Amino acid sequence: SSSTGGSGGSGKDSGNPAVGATIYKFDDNFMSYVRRAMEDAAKGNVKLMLNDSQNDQSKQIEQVDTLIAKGAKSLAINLVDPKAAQTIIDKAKPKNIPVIFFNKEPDEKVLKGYDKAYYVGTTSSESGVLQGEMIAKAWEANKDKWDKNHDGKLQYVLLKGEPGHPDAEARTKYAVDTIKQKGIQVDELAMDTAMWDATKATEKMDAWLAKYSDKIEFVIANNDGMALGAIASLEKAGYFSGDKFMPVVGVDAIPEALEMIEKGKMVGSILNDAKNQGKATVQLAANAAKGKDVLAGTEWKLDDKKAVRVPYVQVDKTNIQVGKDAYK
Amino acid sequence: MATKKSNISKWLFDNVIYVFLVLLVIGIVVASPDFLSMTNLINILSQSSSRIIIALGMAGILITAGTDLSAGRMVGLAAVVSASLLQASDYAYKMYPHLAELPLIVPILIAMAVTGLIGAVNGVIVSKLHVPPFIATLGMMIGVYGITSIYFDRPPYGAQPIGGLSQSFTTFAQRGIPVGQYEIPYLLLYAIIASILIWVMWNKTQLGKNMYAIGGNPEAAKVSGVNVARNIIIIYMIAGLLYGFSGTLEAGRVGSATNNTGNMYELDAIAACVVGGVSLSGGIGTVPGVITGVLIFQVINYGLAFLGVSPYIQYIVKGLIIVVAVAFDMRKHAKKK
Amino acid sequence: MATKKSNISKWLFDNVIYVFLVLLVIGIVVASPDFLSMTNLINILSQSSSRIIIALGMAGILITAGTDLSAGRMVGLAAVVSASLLQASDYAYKMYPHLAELPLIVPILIAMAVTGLIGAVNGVIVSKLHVPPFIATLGMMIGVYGITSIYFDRPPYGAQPIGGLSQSFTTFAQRGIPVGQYEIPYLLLYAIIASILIWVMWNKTQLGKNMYAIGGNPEAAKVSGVNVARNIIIIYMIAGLLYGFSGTLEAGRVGSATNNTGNMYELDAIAACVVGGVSLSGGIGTVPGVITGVLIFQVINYGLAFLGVSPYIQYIVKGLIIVVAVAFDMRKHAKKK
Amino acid sequence: MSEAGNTYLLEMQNLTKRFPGVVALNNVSLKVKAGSVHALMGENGAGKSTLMKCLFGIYSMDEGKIFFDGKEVQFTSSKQALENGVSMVHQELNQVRQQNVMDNIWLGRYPHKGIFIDEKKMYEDTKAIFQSLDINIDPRSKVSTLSVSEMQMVEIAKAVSYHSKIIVMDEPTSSLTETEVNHLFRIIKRLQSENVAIIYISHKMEEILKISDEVTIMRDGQYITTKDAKELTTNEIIKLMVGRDLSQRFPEKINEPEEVILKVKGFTAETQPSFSNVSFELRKGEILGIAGLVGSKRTEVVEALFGLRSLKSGTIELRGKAVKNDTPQKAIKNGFALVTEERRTTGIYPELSISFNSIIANLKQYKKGIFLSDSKVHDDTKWVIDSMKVKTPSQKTSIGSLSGGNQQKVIIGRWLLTRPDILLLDEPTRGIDVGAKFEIYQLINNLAAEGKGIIMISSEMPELLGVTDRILVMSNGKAAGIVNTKTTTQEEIMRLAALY
Ligand SMILES: Nc1ncnc2c1ncn2[C@@H]1O[C@H](COP(=O)(O)OP(=O)(O)OP(=O)(O)O)[C@@H](O)[C@H]1O
Ligand SMILES: Nc1ncnc2c1ncn2[C@@H]1O[C@H](COP(=O)(O)OP(=O)(O)OP(=O)(O)O)[C@@H](O)[C@H]1O
Ligand SMILES: [Mg+2]
Ligand SMILES: [Mg+2]
Repeated sequence: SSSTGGSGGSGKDSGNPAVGATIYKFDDNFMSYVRRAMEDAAKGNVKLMLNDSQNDQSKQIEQVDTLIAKGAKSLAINLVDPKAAQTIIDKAKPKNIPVIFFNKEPDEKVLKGYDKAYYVGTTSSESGVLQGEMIAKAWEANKDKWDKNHDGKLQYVLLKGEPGHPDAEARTKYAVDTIKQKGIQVDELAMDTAMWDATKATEKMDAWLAKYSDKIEFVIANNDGMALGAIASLEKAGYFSGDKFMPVVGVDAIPEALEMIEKGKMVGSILNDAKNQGKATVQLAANAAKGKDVLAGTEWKLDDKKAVRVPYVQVDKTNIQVGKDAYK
Repeated sequence: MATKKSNISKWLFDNVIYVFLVLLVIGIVVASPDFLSMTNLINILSQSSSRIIIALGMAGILITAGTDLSAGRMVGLAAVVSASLLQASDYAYKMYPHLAELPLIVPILIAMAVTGLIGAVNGVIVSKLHVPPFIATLGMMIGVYGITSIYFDRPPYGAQPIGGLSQSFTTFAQRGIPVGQYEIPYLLLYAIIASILIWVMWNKTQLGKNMYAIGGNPEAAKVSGVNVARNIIIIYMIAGLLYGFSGTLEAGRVGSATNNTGNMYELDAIAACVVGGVSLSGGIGTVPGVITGVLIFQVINYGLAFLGVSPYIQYIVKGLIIVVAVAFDMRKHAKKK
Repeated sequence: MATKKSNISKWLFDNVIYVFLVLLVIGIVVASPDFLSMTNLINILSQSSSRIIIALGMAGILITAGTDLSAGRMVGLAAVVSASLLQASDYAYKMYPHLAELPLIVPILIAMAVTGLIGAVNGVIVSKLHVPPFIATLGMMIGVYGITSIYFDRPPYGAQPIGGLSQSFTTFAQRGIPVGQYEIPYLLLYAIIASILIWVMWNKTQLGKNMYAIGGNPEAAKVSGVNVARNIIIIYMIAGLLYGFSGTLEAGRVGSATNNTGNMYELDAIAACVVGGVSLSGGIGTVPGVITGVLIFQVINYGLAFLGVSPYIQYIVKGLIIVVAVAFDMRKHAKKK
Repeated sequence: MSEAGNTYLLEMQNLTKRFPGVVALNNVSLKVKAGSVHALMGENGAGKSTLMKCLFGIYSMDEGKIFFDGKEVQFTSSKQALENGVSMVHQELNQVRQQNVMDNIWLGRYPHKGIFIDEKKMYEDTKAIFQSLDINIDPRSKVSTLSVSEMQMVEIAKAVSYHSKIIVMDEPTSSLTETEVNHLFRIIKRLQSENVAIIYISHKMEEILKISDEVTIMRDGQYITTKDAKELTTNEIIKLMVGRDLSQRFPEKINEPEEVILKVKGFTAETQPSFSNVSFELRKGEILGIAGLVGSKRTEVVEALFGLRSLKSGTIELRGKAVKNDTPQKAIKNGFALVTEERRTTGIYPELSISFNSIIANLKQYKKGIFLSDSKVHDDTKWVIDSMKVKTPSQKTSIGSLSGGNQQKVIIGRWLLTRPDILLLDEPTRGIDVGAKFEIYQLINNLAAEGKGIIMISSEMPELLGVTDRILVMSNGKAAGIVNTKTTTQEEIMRLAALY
């Protein structure tokens, strides 16, 4: 891939300025698209030095040291741990290097504390809120079929990502809160972490199905990977054939999930706009590296939190094409 | 009388680990009587199946006083390779858009050949370059992850789970033989077949005896004319083949694969082996022990989730049970002579 | 003449690992001459510092023929505990909103006391209950993660990274002593002090000799009048203290902590020890060796990133280098015959 | 002897083998005739085992040639050696303890039936071999449950079972009792009649002249001479080995037993079958021997005395005061020291230095505050090396690379450093050469003369008779009697040993 600054390249000697970037986890399925969009946007514009932080914040801090030592003119940082933003700014500020955080939002106060720091991405809670809205909408529309025990309450099980991971925490909290806000009563039958992992999700689902069988009315997953794992378990238990059905939702709208949505095995997912997030990040970082105004020559606007917002999109059967276009 | 009693207690002592498994199940049933169902039994057995296959490969290596940290990553590689070659022909996001649907056996054999080869390389590094197994397989673990990631994270779709597996593949891993209202999962059959083959290998063939000898006293094996290097290479290779097969099962079972499939399975496998009585210093281990070790872990995992224990508490309880299980088992060695 | 030459080659043979580190640096410099800078040196050393402290704790345990899988999770617990007690008084999302800003040393000691205690428990499980170290510390690793998560995921803010650390804390871990235009990081000083203390302990005290004896031949140690259990408990406890200190450094260095801090550090630490010549079967290991092992890993990590090698390729190269480093080191044993 | 007497089955010519810091073999030659027993003699560290390991493909020689059965050979693995008609009984027992006896015997050459191992044939063949050699061990018993001597008999049976043209026996009798030694000699005679050549290494002088046809003597890695056994006497051999006269085998006794310092009463082990109701007394300045057949639980008694085994009942009285030796720490504190029988498993730290191995039981003596004094450590190590005459390149050398006998000397030195009042020695001269033995006897004597109490287990009758003051004879876990060395006879001891 084109991720390197070239062997021996320090970024000082060639025409394009060097932008140092860290991705919180290279093989995260969403981030891999952001990465591609970044690589595309960087072509002929800046020299992009990409690093894989392997889901380890201290590794990322070290990579920032390396990038600064290599002469990065600006930094594009996808934090592992949003609270570590201050430490990164502390490293960049003395050298007067601008920092564009993306995808994981730092505290507003931290961002405001350095005039050359910006954020590109969504609001962390938004995916949860949108997922909650989607669940509520689907529930209201299919209540007669899906409320199996006809008690008017939604009995759900929830597959959580890695505990303590900001996305896992936000999605879990806001999805359920939003459903409740919409006036729907809920019962949580079970909630357990499957660590973002499809296999673990299958196995948790096996146990829950054995325990609750027909009492489960909804499966909420923090990401599509776990949703797919749950679907594998549901299929094994005879769901999705005949009239046995279970609504499942995820987040990320990965291709496999789109396929499931089309086949009617999944209610929907939440698409994070990877292309625009990646593009905006590089555009801001490139401008910063060149010493220009960060928004110069772009379509983006900053909100009052020094952030460029790239919204999430709900994807279900009705607008599946939106999801598919994201993978064109 | 006295001797009869002491015979029973001796038997209990020697088989503490089986007793522990039974006690564990009883404990969960007491906490939640509806745990006692055919569905749960089938679930636990089928979840244990691919782990048993991995653990048997690992156990062979442990018995030679080796270790294999690359097991989980090999499972992942095999899962990714087999899944990529077994996507349904009508699936929109195929890794190889123009690949026809292959007969099931071909991708499985390819995946196994790849991991078998990697296993053999592990064996060569250990036996010919004299690199300690921990380091040899640590290097391999890191390297294989890189290879899997490169294979996985490619155009056209990048780092996306490889899904849309063909019907034949998912049937192979998810279905079973109908018996009354239940299905005996194929997975369980594969595990049983693998266990029998491995049992025969360990107990009835020269390779097996050599394996115990190499782990028990490598010097003795050498001066008795055993070709230590060759045996070690074969044993690591067999482990690789088993991981590879298990990797294809993982892909089929879950219906998709990523470069993170199998992550850390080696730790589970080693732990299950040790709980099942395999000695990390080599020379000791049995097939039933390994199977029991895996079952104990799976009963804990499944049981805690079934009981609805909160996730954080699950960790604490699981940690505790593991230590207690082995502490009991160790009492037979502990007594001062 | 001949003997002089053979003396040099013997020296090279015995010190292959130091030679390897030098060759590695030379290799990177050849690929990218601007690697040779004071900044890079300081970066690498300060990045190695907290890892050296962990590795020294681990090495002591390895020398007793033990192992410690719970090291990384203990680092995480110490990071979370110390961070929660050291949030700046004006920070909005404090875990303890009414807690006054404590003097730096108090939270550090509290964190170390906690991990020291856990280490001692590890030691008790290993030496008194005779649970193999692998299993004892695996159980502890899982359990400590549960405990850390429960502590971490609490009202008022739930599972949020613990940030907003006080100025004194971040200074303690992020700053250094100005020397000319550079800063010698405090981290490095802590690592140097820890190394000296551990060197003295290993080489100049009864505890150190006992440690080697227990690892070298536990049966003989018992006969030689070594109180095996007590010494093992102390050595696991010292390791716990070191992990705890290192955990506070991690929190301060990163500026925040989560329940995931320190995940898998044990594997890095064990690998660095083995590359640095510590024997996993016990009885062998030196402080300079351990430090060199950590430096080799850190030079590889830093160097590959500095060279701009693509991340997936980095894995492959890293795996390869580890194996090659140890394969060279092993030639000194292999040649004996 | 056979008419092939003038052609040699094995010729090793001018072998040289170097280890880091040591020239283990310097231009050594050895010629062995078919059907003969060729004794290889030399002090500890003379290079006997190394020479044999070069033959057997364990070490590769640096220089020299080997001719075997008319062809030049250089085996690169033991497998090759075995396949070409050379087998070996190793000095250090080399067995897979977790497996059973027949697995060990057939290791590396299991009988097959298709791809499977033919367990039945294995069992029957093992039985047949044992029968022909008159060995009474169940082929299915686990090696770890055998006594050391049984293990050694299994090793011998294994070496014989290869039907080799030459069998190397490196100290085969180190753990055997007299009956078993005679048994081995019968086996050797039979092999000889089948035209098999034996290379026989031993430090037991009586055996050498009894069994061997020719004797080759080595000293310090050098070849000294080869002679017809008939032309030699024990004293001549010793003289050639050590390079000087050694007129006596045992030093003159100079110790004077005084008042009783140790009373052991009613010692009974917790786990039976083991020793029961063993009582004895030890005087200050006395050397008390313990005799008995293998398996008579002599070892277990001293281990219990040292806190390594649990007692069901029994008391220890030290200078009139009751003491409890629950753990070795307490035993050491009470002034006991134990040189164990199995050097490899409970004695040495193989990877660690001689210095470490010397001082490990005595660390408290080197403490200066919380630190250990390097100079004291150095001095004491030097004392061990000098006074025990340990042959080593340096203090830092790892003990594992020393010859077996030298390792043993370091271990004895280790315990002498603790200045014990009561010294327990379990087969202290096993594998030690005559010269060094004399030195150790002298040492024991001197220690006794200084007022220490010494208990010495030995399976060598002459040694017991030559060194001790009284002898406790054990039989089947019980004390069969205590005899006065001056007045007793070998026959009386044998009778007592077979009492129960
Ligand atoms: N693997 C080794 N590494 C280094 N030195 C060795 C090694 N093996 C043997 N030596 C050295 O070679 C010399 C000869 O040892 P060897 O074991 O052959 O003696 P030996 O005659 O068999 O003595 P013993 O009667 O005590 O068994 C000794 O000085 C020993 O320290
Ligand atoms: N059944 C057994 N299982 C395990 N170890 C055994 C067994 N029998 C004997 N041993 C070991 O062998 C050693 C010698 O055993 P024992 O005390 O019976 O003989 P002994 O009379 O001391 O003979 P010797 O002094 O010649 O060895 C002991 O260290 C003991 O631990
Ligand atoms: Mg309902
Ligand atoms: Mg020898």
